[in-house]
Amino acid sequence: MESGPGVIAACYGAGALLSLLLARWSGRLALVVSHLAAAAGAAAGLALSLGLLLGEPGRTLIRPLPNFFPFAKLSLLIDGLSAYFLLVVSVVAVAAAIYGPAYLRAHSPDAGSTRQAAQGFALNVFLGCMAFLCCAGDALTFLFCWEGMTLASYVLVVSDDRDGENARAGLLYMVMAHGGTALLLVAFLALTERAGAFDFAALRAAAAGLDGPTRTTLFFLALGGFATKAGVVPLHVWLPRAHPAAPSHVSALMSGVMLKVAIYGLLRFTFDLLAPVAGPLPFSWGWTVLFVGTTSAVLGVLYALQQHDLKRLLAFHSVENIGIILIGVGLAMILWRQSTGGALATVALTAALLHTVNHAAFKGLLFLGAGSVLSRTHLRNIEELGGLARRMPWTAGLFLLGAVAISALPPLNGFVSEWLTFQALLGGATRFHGPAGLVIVFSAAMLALTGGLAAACFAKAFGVTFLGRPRTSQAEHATEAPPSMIAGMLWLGALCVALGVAPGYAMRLLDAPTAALLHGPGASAVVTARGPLVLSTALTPSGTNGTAISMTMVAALLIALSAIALLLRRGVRRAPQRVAPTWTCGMTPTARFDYTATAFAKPLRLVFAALYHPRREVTRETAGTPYVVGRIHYAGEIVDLAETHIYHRVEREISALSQLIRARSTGRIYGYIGFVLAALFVALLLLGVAY
Amino acid sequence: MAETLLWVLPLVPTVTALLMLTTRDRRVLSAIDVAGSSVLLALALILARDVAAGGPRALGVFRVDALGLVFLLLVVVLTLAVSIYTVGWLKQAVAVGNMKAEYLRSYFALVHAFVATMIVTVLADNLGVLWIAMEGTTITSAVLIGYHGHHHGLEAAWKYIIVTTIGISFGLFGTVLVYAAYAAAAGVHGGAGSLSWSAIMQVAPTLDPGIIRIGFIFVMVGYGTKAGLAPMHLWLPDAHSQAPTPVSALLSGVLIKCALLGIIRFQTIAAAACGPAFPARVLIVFGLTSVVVATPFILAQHDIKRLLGYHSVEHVGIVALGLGFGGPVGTYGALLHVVNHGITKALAFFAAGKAIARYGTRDMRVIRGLLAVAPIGATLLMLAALSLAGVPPFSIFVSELMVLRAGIGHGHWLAIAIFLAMVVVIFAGLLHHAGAMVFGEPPATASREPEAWSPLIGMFVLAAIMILLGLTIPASLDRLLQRATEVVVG
Amino acid sequence: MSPLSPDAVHTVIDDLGALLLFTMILIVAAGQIYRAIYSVAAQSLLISIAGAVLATATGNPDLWVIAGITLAVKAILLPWVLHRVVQRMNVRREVEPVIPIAATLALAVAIVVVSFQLSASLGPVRQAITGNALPVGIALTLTGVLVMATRKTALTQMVGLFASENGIFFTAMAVTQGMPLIIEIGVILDVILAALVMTIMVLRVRSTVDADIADLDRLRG
Amino acid sequence: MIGDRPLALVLVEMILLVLVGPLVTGTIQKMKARLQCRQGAGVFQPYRDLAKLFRKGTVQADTTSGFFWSIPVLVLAATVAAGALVPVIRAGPPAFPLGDAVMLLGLLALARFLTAVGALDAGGAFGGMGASREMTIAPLVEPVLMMVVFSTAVAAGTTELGALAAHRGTSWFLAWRAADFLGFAAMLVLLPAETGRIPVDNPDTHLELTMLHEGMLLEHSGPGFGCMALASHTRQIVTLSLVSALFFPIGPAGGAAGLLLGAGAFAVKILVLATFLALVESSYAKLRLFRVPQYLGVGFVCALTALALRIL
Repeated sequence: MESGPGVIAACYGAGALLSLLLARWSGRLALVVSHLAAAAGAAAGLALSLGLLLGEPGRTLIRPLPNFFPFAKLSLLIDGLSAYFLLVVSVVAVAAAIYGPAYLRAHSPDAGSTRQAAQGFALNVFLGCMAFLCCAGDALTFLFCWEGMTLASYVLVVSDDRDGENARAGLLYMVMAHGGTALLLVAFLALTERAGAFDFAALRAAAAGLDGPTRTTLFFLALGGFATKAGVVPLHVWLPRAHPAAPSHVSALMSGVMLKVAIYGLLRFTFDLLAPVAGPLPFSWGWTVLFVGTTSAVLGVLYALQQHDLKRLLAFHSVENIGIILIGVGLAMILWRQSTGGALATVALTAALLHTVNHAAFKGLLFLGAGSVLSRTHLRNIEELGGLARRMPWTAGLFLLGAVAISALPPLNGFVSEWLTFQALLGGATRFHGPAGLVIVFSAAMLALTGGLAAACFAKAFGVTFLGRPRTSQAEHATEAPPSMIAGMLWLGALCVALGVAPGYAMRLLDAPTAALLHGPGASAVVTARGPLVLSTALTPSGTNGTAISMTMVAALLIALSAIALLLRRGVRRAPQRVAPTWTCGMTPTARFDYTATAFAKPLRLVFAALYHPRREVTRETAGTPYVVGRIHYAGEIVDLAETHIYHRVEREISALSQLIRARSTGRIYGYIGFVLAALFVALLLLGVAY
Repeated sequence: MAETLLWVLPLVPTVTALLMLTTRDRRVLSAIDVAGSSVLLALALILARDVAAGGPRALGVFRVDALGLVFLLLVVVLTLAVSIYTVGWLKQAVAVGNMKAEYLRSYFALVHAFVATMIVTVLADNLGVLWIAMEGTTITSAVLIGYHGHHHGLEAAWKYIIVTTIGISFGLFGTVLVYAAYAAAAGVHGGAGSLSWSAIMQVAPTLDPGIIRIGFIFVMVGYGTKAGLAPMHLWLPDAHSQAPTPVSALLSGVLIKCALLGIIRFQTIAAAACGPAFPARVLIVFGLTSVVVATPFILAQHDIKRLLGYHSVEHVGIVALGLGFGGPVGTYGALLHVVNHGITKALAFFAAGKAIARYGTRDMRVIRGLLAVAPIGATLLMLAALSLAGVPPFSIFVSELMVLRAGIGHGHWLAIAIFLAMVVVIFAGLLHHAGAMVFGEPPATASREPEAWSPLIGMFVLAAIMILLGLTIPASLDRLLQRATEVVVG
Repeated sequence: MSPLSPDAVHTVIDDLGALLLFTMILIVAAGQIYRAIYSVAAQSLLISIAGAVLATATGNPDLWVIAGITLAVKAILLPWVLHRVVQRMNVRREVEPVIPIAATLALAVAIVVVSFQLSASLGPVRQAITGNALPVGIALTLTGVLVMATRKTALTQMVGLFASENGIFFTAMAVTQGMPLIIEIGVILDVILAALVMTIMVLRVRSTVDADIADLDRLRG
Repeated sequence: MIGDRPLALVLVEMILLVLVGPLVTGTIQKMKARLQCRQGAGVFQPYRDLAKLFRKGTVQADTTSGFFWSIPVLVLAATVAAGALVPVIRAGPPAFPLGDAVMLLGLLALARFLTAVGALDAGGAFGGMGASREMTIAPLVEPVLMMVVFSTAVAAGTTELGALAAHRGTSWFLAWRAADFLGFAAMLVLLPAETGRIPVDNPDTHLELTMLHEGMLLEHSGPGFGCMALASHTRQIVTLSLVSALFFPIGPAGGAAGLLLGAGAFAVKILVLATFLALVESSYAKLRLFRVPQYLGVGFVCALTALALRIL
């Protein structure tokens, strides 16, 4: 375990270098080798994190790093929280590394070796940066990995460029990320300059001396920075553009893992570094996080619902799920009291952390599934797909599994974490009377709305993509993805099932991070107090009453009932089975009878019209007389409020202002001289005399 | 040994320049060019070792301390990189007809004369000599800017020479005032005193603060004009865009840094005489103005070399901010930024020059899909752009981080807020331009010939330094910068 | 040791300063380029006189040298070159102001006022400085640049530049009683060189595109 | 915390619900018929229909995938499993925890999700339309349901239905407060939506203008359709049981007498709610689809007010 970080670094480093070296001979070889190295690195990460999480409690691995910069001591510090997020990173990384080579070959067979080398290189750097970001023991390592992660993912986003669209997506991504980093820089440097050192222990000590307003200012700076990366509404606009643009296994990593790294940063910065030594966290922190989390959850899923680009739809769902995680985090912040330990805060944090890994698993799975479809059909618009379940049964089945999981339906993992979130919300509602309690309950209602909308969205996404008839020839001639891609998906699918059916066993992994952050009882002491088969929470202040469920028992019940229902389904007697065309009121059914995604989502589009500002344009081509219609063109779009009202406006204003200023410059030399003279004159007047 | 080197160093490029007047053969000229630059680098490294071992050396009006050494090393390293780059660049330029074969020797001679004046600037201990050398750089580089001979070049050269001459005449005025204060404090009359910086520094705390204040403002505006600080920067994008690419690299990479060295010398005097707060405030005001003023012009720019020129304005502003935030951290960061920006900006100009040659235009709306026609050059351009924008693991991030640290450490919150906002906007603009150039479909007019080796070598060297300095600060460089910082902040 | 008492030197320098300001006003007000050239020549002459006076007063031989060089170069050589160029180029003799000459004069007055105000704020140091040399020097320097900033033709700009340099020279002589000789000589050489390069450029542009180099404005934004 | 309801009792209750489910549908149909002055079919007609369906053969659409066959199985299993989570004849938490109200809603949502997916499989416009509308209504119902559940759960500190029922106790009719009335009102508004009845849905027709739930079942036939129908019946009675567990439960009483009392009380409660549904169905017209959000908004406001009263 001591050598764990070294092994991880060696694997990713070797992968990156070999990718560059081998590409001179063969791009394919470089691709395979780099992905193998990434898989090895991920496996090492898995081993290290599991070792730490399951080993003796409270163990922290501290490794000094070489002194790259004379002004800062660099180190790695792997405690429970780090190990947990390292686990999240590694879990998806394993799947992505297995899935990647076959995907890239199938998706872009004409890729040159330069591109393949860049992709292999960037993937390893990306994974390495994420892994070591979680293990960073000082602010500088943290920031370096943070930016390295951004840069590597940017390279991956633009690596697959066809029409310049990806470059634009990448640009938006980088700019937003840079803005976020600027905020983080200020937040971290304010601490480092106070501490005179970069390591987290010193920062913690420095933060202890902060006064309230400064502390809160720093928190909001950090929240802004991390929220940008996490894609929280209204800072999310880059996310649905950048994530789909990357190769699908990278999308899985970006959506499934990279956003979580931002959550890690937020937890680390808030609970570990910035939290006041005594007393609760300031009032404004948790409520803000709860509010932005709820907003993100609802708006994320609402926008997802109207997307017809499969990967974009999934990306918007990441906004939603980050919102759900932030609800848990916000609740933990609200409920945490150092004195009482706060079993309820533990429930909330457990919910957030569990949802982190859950979302990583099912969102990874869904992106990989979307990637399989993409690599076989080269289509991302679900209106052009259809009927793939018969042609790609494995992909379809696994996608359905992911869809059920992400819709927070039992008995899969998404439900477990949402259940915990609900319980934490309920507990919060019982503690806070007055408007605060109402806000919490409202948040719970919104969470329920989110779950329902997610189910609607995935009924649409799965149904239109995989069911019915194929609408294009690409969809019609699709074939099942190769085994290595299926294997990558299977790994994540199995995780979804395992975490759903037996979540109690995973609670031990959450012990270390929750105990480390909240200085209270660990997750398993609270949530699985009644044994690993039962999840329970003690919600009343006295701790007597509580809610308990058993995912395992429900799953067993479902299986038993399914067996019985299967008997019923077969019928009382062996009656004949007949195959006939679908009933379409007597007409011959074609693909045009299939309900489209646009039509499917239309009722909700109208219900939530205030948030969508839907626009539609219908043009008729008539044959001479208005009564004979030849063709009808329909175009509809919805508007992302944040995008149009904030970003486009700001962008327009800034570039208009720049054009104006630029147009003002005459290029006349006397103007140049005048400015020099004026500068001297003003400087003399202001600085020379006034002093 | 080291003292001799102080004389030899400026002499080497002078001799090379004279030597070049004897031949017209492009190959021979290039060989002399590279050889001369290599000798220069070797000698500078020897000097650096000596100084590291034995402290500052002085001889007559020349003196080298750690501060000067930082700038000296930057000059010689970039000179060598430019020489290597020029080999292939020139071949292409002559083939296209951008450079006339018969005038090549005067071009080379002027470049080396230019380098010689810059080396004198860096090594000068005497503030008068500093001024003379600074004006010398103006004259030599003005001729180089107008070298192409078309009226755009002449216009740029005219603006350059007029505006910077005004600027440094203000610098001279400031120098005169400082000398007056020195003469008054030291009790010397007339020309009996010397303008030696080290001598002035010895009595600096006793100098009259009032007159030093006015003197420093004159110097700040004067040498600031030469350094490209806003609002005196207007000549800079004109000049940097019209000069031949290697000269642009030298102008942006080193020349404006030499002017900064002048400012730093006077800053130390002013800080000793009036307390550090006064020069700090002046520097922050001008630094912030530069960063803000450069922003709209970077966003709404179509000419790639003007873009890089405006970018130099921004970065000079950052250096000024670092010096203004002050303290060991800020000064260290500013000096590191001088090095980092020099290296990176030269790389950016090199890569841009290759792109311009390929597309036959500086208009970024035409330069499209560079990645498809010249993958290595495009990658280097993108790396340079990212580095200029302040992304790790490239060097500029580290120095900007130091500047930020100093600003935050000293509580300049407003300045930090404005600075960061502008940096993000500039980042957006720069990446927008770079992305548009690198990605997409190249036009049919783009030249698809294979990439020449010598410019690539020059660029690789710089890129390697850029990335290395982004990942670590070597102990030797750190020691040098530490000492240089001590020279400035004591 | 000196034939002149310090008070007398002060008086002489102050008077010369007033005359210098007068020539400066002439330069600003000059409607024709020849007048501006003659004014700057006169100004240089006054400065070399000031050098001579100071040399007598302090007994510093360097100042004699400087006064001589100034006389030769700035009062005779450069005006002559400018004169020749104007003749050869056969350009319009009017200076082309950017803003009305009256406005320029008003600005010049403002500069003078501020210069005096600025040096008045210095307090004790003024004791060490010869009379009103410092405010006059500042005013001359700034007004010279003001002329450059408000004229459209290259030659008037060069005139403004020389006037500005004159201000610096005057300050250097009067305030410090002479900079080290070697520096002064270097400065003058630089000025000559710069003037040479500028003249070549002006002629070159005039011969190729038949335009005034200072009137080019294709590079902008 | 050891519960009061042994696992065997929970299973018996679940089976009871499945068995009684069709009867409730039959009763409602009969009552509707009488209200409309018709004779109507007997109350056991749903059993006869089911028996017929399970004996018939199937006609399967040629475009369907392998999922289609298993959809009825999973839907039925999920719905019946939800039945195991409501207390029927005795209050109190189960001896071994299974699930709570959130889990119950989750299982019902799972069944609905799978039904919608199955409806899209055949590739016909009817299934798609039904699925689309069903998935439009459901997300709007769920938050209100959750708020209703919360309005009682906040007082008890748990979402476990048995425990909630026990917390309300036997003397619930004395302890009802304003919040309970409003919560119950919200629940009554939701009931037609959740059971697929007028004014939200019309269970009796397959006309495309009205159909939600029935449209989704169009391509199912034979035993598969039987499973779906049985699931619908079960879902209805589970929803009614949820209402009774939340608002008028019967307290924990030991012994056979207690069980009998509980069973009797259960029968009465379901009958009352069924009568309510029948009355509503007979006296209201089906709403336009885009009026439904407004209709549900009434429930939302009631639930929110109930919560506010509870918390403030």
